[in-house]
Amino acid sequence: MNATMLRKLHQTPWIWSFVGAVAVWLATIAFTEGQGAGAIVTAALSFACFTVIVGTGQMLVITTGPGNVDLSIPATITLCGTVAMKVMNEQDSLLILGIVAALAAGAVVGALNYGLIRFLRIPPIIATLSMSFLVQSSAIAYNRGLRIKPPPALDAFTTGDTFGVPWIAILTVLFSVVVGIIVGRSYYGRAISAIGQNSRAAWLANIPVERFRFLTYVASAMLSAICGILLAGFSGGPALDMGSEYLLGSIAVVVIGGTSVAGGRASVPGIWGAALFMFLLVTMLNTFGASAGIRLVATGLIIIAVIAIAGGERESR
Amino acid sequence: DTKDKKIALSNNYAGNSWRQAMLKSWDKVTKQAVADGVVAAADPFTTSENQVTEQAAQIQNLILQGYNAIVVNAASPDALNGVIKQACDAGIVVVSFDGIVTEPCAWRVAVDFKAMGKSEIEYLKENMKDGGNLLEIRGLAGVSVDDAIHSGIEEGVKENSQFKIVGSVHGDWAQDVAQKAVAGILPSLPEVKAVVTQGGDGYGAAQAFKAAGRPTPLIIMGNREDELKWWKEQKDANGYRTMSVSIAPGVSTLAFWVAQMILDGQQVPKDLTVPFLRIDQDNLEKSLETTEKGGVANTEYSLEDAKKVVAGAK
Amino acid sequence: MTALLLNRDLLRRALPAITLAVLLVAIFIKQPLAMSQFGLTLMLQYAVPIALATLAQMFVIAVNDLDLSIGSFVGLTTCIAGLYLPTEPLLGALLLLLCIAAYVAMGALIHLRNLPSIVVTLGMSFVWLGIAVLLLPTPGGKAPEWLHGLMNLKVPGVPFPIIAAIVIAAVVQIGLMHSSYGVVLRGTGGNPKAVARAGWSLLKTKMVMFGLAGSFGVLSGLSLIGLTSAADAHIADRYTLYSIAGVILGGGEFIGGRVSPVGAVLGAITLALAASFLIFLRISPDWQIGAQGAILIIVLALRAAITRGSAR
Amino acid sequence: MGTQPEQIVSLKGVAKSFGAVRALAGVDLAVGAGECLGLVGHNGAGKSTLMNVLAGTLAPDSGAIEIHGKDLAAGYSVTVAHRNGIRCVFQELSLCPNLTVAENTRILHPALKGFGWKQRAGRLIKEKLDEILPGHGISPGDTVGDLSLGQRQMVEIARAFTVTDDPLHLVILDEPTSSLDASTAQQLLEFVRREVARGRSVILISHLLGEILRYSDRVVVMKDGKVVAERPADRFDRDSLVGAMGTVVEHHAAVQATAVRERSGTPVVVRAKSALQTDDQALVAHRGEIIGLAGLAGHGQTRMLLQVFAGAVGRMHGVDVQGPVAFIAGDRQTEGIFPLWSIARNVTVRSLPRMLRHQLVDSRREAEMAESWKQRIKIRTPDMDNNILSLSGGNQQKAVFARALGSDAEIVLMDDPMRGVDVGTKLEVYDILRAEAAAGRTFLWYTTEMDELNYCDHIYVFRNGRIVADVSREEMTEQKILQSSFKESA
Ligand SMILES: Nc1ncnc2c1ncn2[C@@H]1O[C@H](COP(=O)(O)OP(=O)(O)OP(=O)(O)O)[C@@H](O)[C@H]1O
Ligand SMILES: Nc1ncnc2c1ncn2[C@@H]1O[C@H](COP(=O)(O)OP(=O)(O)OP(=O)(O)O)[C@@H](O)[C@H]1O
Ligand SMILES: [Mg+2]
Ligand SMILES: [Mg+2]
Repeated sequence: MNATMLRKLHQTPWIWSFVGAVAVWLATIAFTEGQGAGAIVTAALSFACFTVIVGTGQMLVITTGPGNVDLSIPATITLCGTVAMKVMNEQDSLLILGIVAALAAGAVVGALNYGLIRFLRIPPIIATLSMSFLVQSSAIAYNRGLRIKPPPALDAFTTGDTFGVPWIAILTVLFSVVVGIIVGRSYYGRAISAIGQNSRAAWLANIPVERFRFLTYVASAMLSAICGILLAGFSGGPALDMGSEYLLGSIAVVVIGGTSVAGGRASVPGIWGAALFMFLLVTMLNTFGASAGIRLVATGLIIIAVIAIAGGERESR
Repeated sequence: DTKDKKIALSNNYAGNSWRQAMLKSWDKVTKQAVADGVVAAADPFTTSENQVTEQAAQIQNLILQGYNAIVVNAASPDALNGVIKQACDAGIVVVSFDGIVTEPCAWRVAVDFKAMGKSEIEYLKENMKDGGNLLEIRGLAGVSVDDAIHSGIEEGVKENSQFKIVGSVHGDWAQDVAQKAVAGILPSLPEVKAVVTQGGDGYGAAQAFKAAGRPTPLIIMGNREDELKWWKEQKDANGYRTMSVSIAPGVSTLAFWVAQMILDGQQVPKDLTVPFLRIDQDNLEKSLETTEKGGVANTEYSLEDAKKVVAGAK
Repeated sequence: MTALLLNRDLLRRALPAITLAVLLVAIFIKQPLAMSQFGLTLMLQYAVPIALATLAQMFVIAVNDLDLSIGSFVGLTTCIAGLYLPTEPLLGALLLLLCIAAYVAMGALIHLRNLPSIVVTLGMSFVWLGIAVLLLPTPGGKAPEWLHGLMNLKVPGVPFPIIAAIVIAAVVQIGLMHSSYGVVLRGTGGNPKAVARAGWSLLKTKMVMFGLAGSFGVLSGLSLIGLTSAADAHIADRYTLYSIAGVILGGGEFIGGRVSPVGAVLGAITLALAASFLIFLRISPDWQIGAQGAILIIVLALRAAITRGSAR
Repeated sequence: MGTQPEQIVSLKGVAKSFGAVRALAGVDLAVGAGECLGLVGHNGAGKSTLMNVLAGTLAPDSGAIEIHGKDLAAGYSVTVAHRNGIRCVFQELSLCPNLTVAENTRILHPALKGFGWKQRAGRLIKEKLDEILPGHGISPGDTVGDLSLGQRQMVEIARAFTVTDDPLHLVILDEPTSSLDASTAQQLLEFVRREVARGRSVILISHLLGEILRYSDRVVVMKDGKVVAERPADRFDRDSLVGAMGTVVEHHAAVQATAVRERSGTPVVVRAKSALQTDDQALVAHRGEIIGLAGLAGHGQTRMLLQVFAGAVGRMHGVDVQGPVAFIAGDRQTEGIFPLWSIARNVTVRSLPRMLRHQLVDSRREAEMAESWKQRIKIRTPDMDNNILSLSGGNQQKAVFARALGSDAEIVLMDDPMRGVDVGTKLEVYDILRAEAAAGRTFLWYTTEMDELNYCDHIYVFRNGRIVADVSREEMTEQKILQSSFKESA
C-alpha cells in the first residue's frame, strides 16, 4: 500500500511543486502568525497566472524535443503588450481590435522563430534569442517605452476578483484544464510527445512533424502575446522591460513542474504548482526580511532541494 | 573650437522608459549642435543588456573609431576602469554621467544618489510628524545605484527613529517585478504609512495596495508620467500629498556639453554635481503638463546651463 | 561520393573559422584602423574571458547537460578574486578551489539523483549571485597586479588575446579530443550506457566534466577581472547565453557529446567581434539591439547555406 | 565433442524478476573452453537477461556465477567480468555514435592510453575487422554515427574480440547477425569458428536457427525464463529445435502453395525511381503485391523505402504513390520506438487520427487495438500499459510491426522488419502478410534473409543504390539473387 503510493508519487513528479508551494506558504504564515494567509494566496493566484500562461507555451516548445526552447518570450510579451495598448488607445471600444493586433503580432513572431529554425537550420535556442533582440528593437522603435494606460475595461478585468479569487486566475485555470486535455488526449498532444522523444520515428509514424512544430512555436508566441496584454492591463501599461523576468522564469516553472527537459513529456498541473511555488518562495523570503544576498542563496537552494526530493527521471532499461 | 570634433555616447541599457527618454534628449540636443556646426558628430551607441563586458567592448570599439570624446553612462563604477584608462591613454576625453566611473582620468557628472535617498526620509519627516512604518522598494541587488539610494534611506531612518522599515523588497527597477514583490509581502505587513522607492515603482505600489484592499500610504514617486497623473487624480479627489524625485534623463545632454567644453580647451573640474529633479505638491500640475504622455519628467540642458554647473563647481 | 562526403565534413569543421574570417574581413573593410596590433588587441581582449566561459559551458554540454549558472559563477569568481587575491592570496585561492569543488558536487548531485541540469544550475545561478552580493554588495574590489599585468601583456608583433586564444584552444583540444581519457568523457555524452557497460564510472566522468567547467569558469573570472581591474556581481550575467551560443556557433550540439573546443573558442570570438562590427556600422540606437539578433542570424544562416550547398 | 571440456563459466540457479515479470526462473548454464554455445528461445524467453547477468550489467536476484570454478556473484560487475575475460556484444548496440571507431575501441580497453594510443587502437580494430571481413570499407577514423547499422554491428563485434591487457575467454554475441546480410553473417560466423578453434568460447544467440545448427557445438533452448533443452548441436535438426522452443510448425509447405498472380492484374500503387538509377528501371508495385527488395545490406534498399515514404507523405521527385503508407523500421532503437511511452501507445501512434472522438483520442478504442494486436502478434507482456522498454528486443519489434499492420495504410514499407523476431512469430507474421496482401494491401519488403524472398511476388535486387535486377517470382532462385547482388552494375 505504502509502496504503491510511493510509486504513484514518483510517477507524478509535479506533486512536489505543490508540496513545495504549500510548505513555503505555511512557513510564511507561521512567521506572520496567520496574518494575511488568504491575501497572500490571492496575490499568488493572480501573479501566477502570467507565469502559467507563458510557461504553458514554453512547455509545449520544450516538449517537442531536446534543444527546443523559446527565449523570445520576454520580448514578445513586451512587443505585444505595447501593440495592444497602443491600438486600444485607452478606449474600451478598441479593446477587441487591440487584442487581435497583439495576437497577430505574436503569431508573426512565432512564425519567424519557426522559419529561422526550419529554413535557416538555426538551433532553437539561438534562433529565438536572436529573434528576441529583433522583437525588442521593434518594440522600442514602435513606442520608445512610453507607458500607455490600458482601457478601463481591461484594467477592471485584469484586477477584478470574486471572494478573493482573481478573475484572471479563474480564466487561467480553465485555460490550463483545456491545455491539459489537449496535451493529454488530443492528436496534437500525442504528436508533440512523440516528436519530442524521437522526431524521426514520429515522422516515420506519419505524424506531420513540421506542421506541429510550427504550430507549437506560434502557440508559444501567441500565449506570450496574451500574457503581454494581461500584464499591461494589470500593471497599468506596457514597459520595455515588462517581460524580462519570464526568460528564465518560464523555463523554471516548466521544469520544476515535472516536464521533461529532454522532451516528450509535458505536465500542465506542474506549471501551476511551480508558478505558485516560485511566487510564494519570494514572498516568504521577503517576509522573513532576509537581505538580498541571503534571499538569492535561499531561493536557489530551495529550488534545488525541491527538485532533488522529487527525484529525477527514471530510466527503464 | 570643436567643429571637427566627434563625440560618442556609450550607453549600456535601453530597455526602460528612462533610458529611452535619455536617448531622445541626446538625439534632440546633439542633432541641433551638429546642425549648428558646434561639433562634427555626436553618435549614440547602446548595448542590449546592462553588462560591463559588452560596454567595455563597445568603448574599445569607439576608441578605434577615433572619437575625440566619449560620454558614458556606465554599467559599473569600477569595472569599466580598465577600458576608460585605455581611452584616456589614447587621448580621448571621457565624461561619465548617471552611472559614473571612478577612474581618475574621467570626468563625472554625478547625481548624489545617497542624498536623493535621504531626501525621501527628510520629506517624510516634515510631512508625517508622528512617523510610522515604511516599505522600501529597492532596485537590482548588487548594483551601485541601488546601494547608494538604499544607504541614504537607511541613514535617514537611523537619524529619525520615528520611522521604521518593516518591509523591503527588490523590484529590479522593473514595474511588474516591483508590483509582484509588493503584492506578495503586503498581506504579512502591519499598517504601512509610507513607501520609499528608487524611481518608477510608485504606480505599481499603489496598484498593489489597492488590490490588497489596504489604505493608500504616502508613496514617494519617481517622476514617471503615470505616477504623476495618478498623484494628480488623488490630489484632486482627496488632497493626497507626496513628492516625486528622480534624476532627469536630460542629464545626458549636460554631459555632452561638458565634453564639448573640455574639447574646447576650457578648464572643467573632474567632479560635477547635478541636482536631481524633484516635483512637489505645488509644481505637480506644471510638471505634468510638460511631461510627455507615458514618459518621464525631464529637463534638457544647454551650453549655458553647463557653464553654470561648471562655474558652480569651481 | 566519398570525396564529396569528406569535403562536406571538412567544410563543416572549418565553418567556425570561415565565419570568423568573413566577419574579420567585413570589419577591416568598415574600419581599416582595426587591422593593427592595437586594434586587434582592443577588439579581442574581452573575447578571452568569454572564450574561457564558453569552454566551461562546452564541458557541460559535452555530457548532455546545460549550465545556466556559468554567468553568475564567473561574476562570483571576480568578486572573490577582487576582494581577496590582492590582500589574502591564500584565502582567495582556497575560496576559488571551493567554488570548483562546488561544481564537482553539482555534477555528482545531477548524476546521482538523475536531475535535470537546467533546474539545478538555474538554482545555483541564484546561489552564486547571492554569495557575490553578500561578499560585494556594491561593485568594487581590485585585481591583483600580476593578473592585471598578465591580461595586458604586450607581445611584440602579435596581439596578446590571439596568443591566449590559441593556447587555450590547443590545450583543451588536446586534452579533450586527443587524450585517451578525453574519449571516455566525450563518450559519456554520446552513449552513457555504452560507457558504463565498458566498466567506466559515469559518476566520475560527470564530476570530472563539471570540475573542468568550474575550473574554466574560475579562469574566465580571473581573466575578466584582470581586464576590468574591478569586480562586480553582475559583471558576467550575460555569459550564460553567450557561452551557449558560442558552443553552438562553434559546431557543438546540445546532445550526443559532439563538441569542438577549437570551434567553441572561435565561436566565442565571433560573437565578440559581431558586436564590434555592429558598432562600426552605426545603426540607429533603436535598432542596435535588433541588429545584434540580425547578425547572429546572418552568421548562422551562412553556416546553413554552406553546409546545404555542399550537401547537394 | 564427446568429452566435457574445461568449464569457463557456470551459472547456477540464476533468477531475476522485473516487478511481476519473472524473466529468469532459476537457470543453470555452463560454457566450456573452446566451445560455441548456441542459445535459442522465443522472444522474451530471458536470453538477453541471462546474458546481462553474465556480463555484469544486471544483478540477479539470486544464483551463483562461477568463473573458472570460483563463485563471484557477490560484487560481480562489468569490471569483474572484463577482468575474467568475459565480454558481451549486447542486443541493442553499445557504441558511442559521436566517437570514431578507434575511439570506441579505446572505451573498451583501459590499457589503451598514453602516447600513441590512437594509432594502437586503430591498428587493433583494423586488424580484427580485416580478419573478420576483408574489404569491410570501415576505417578506424570513421565516426560511428555515420556508419550503417550493419557496419556498426561489425565494429562492435570486432571490438569484442580485440585483446590488450585483460584475458579473453568468452564472448557473448546477442543476435549479432540481425542487421547483417546473409553473406556477411556467414563471414562473421566463420570467424567465430576460427576463434573457437583457437580455444575461445562464444555464446551465440540467434533466431536464425540455421546459423545456430551450423555453427554451434551445443545448443541450449530457453523458454519462459527456464532452460528446457540442452543437446549437442548435431543431435538437433530444425524441426526438433523449433519443437523444443514450443512452436508448432505446420506452415512450411504452404509457402509454395500461393498462386502466382498476373502482375498487370491490379493497378499500380507505387512507382519510384532511385536518384542514382542511370537507366529507366523503376520500382513498381501493384496493389496486393508483396515486393521484395533484395541485395547486400546497405545498397540503397532502405533509402528507396524512405524515398517512397517521403513521396507518400509529401512530395518527392521521381516517386508516385497511390494511397496511405506505413513504415516498419528495422532499426527500432533510432527510428522505431518511443521510449517514454507504454507499449499500447507505441502500437497506436500511427492510427491516432482514426481514433479521435470529438477531436480527442478515444482511450477505449486505443486499448482495444492494443489488446487485439497483443493477441494477434503475441507480444509477451502482462500489461500493454507497461513501458515499451520493459519488452525484450524481439517483442519491441513486434510492437513496431503491429503499429503498421494495424493502421489504415494500404501500402506498408518494411525495412528488414523481422530483426530479432523469433521463429514462431515470424511464421505467423508471414501468414498475416499473405492474408493482407490477398485482401489488397501492398508490401514493399526489404529483407536480408533469403528465405523471406520466397514470400514475395516480385523482387528487385539492389546494388550501389541502383536496381540491377528485376526478378519475378517464377524466375527467382537463390543463385540468381546472389549473382545479381555481386554483379557490378551495368
Ligand atoms: N527524406 C527524408 N528522409 C529522412 N528523414 C526525413 C526526410 N524528409 C524529412 N525527414 C525528417 O522528418 C521531419 C519532418 O519532415 P516533413 O517536412 O515531411 O514534415 P511535415 O510535418 O510532414 O511537413 P508539412 O507540415 O509540410 O506536412 C524533418 O525535419 C526530417 O527530420
Ligand atoms: N527492464 C525491464 N523491465 C521489465 N521487464 C523486463 C525488463 N527487461 C526484460 N524484461 C522482461 O524480461 C523478459 C525476458 O526478456 P529478455 O530481453 O531477456 O528476452 P530475450 O529472450 O532476450 O528475447 P528476444 O529474443 O526478444 O531478445 C521479457 O518478458 C521482458 O519483458
Ligand atoms: Mg534479447
Ligand atoms: Mg510533409
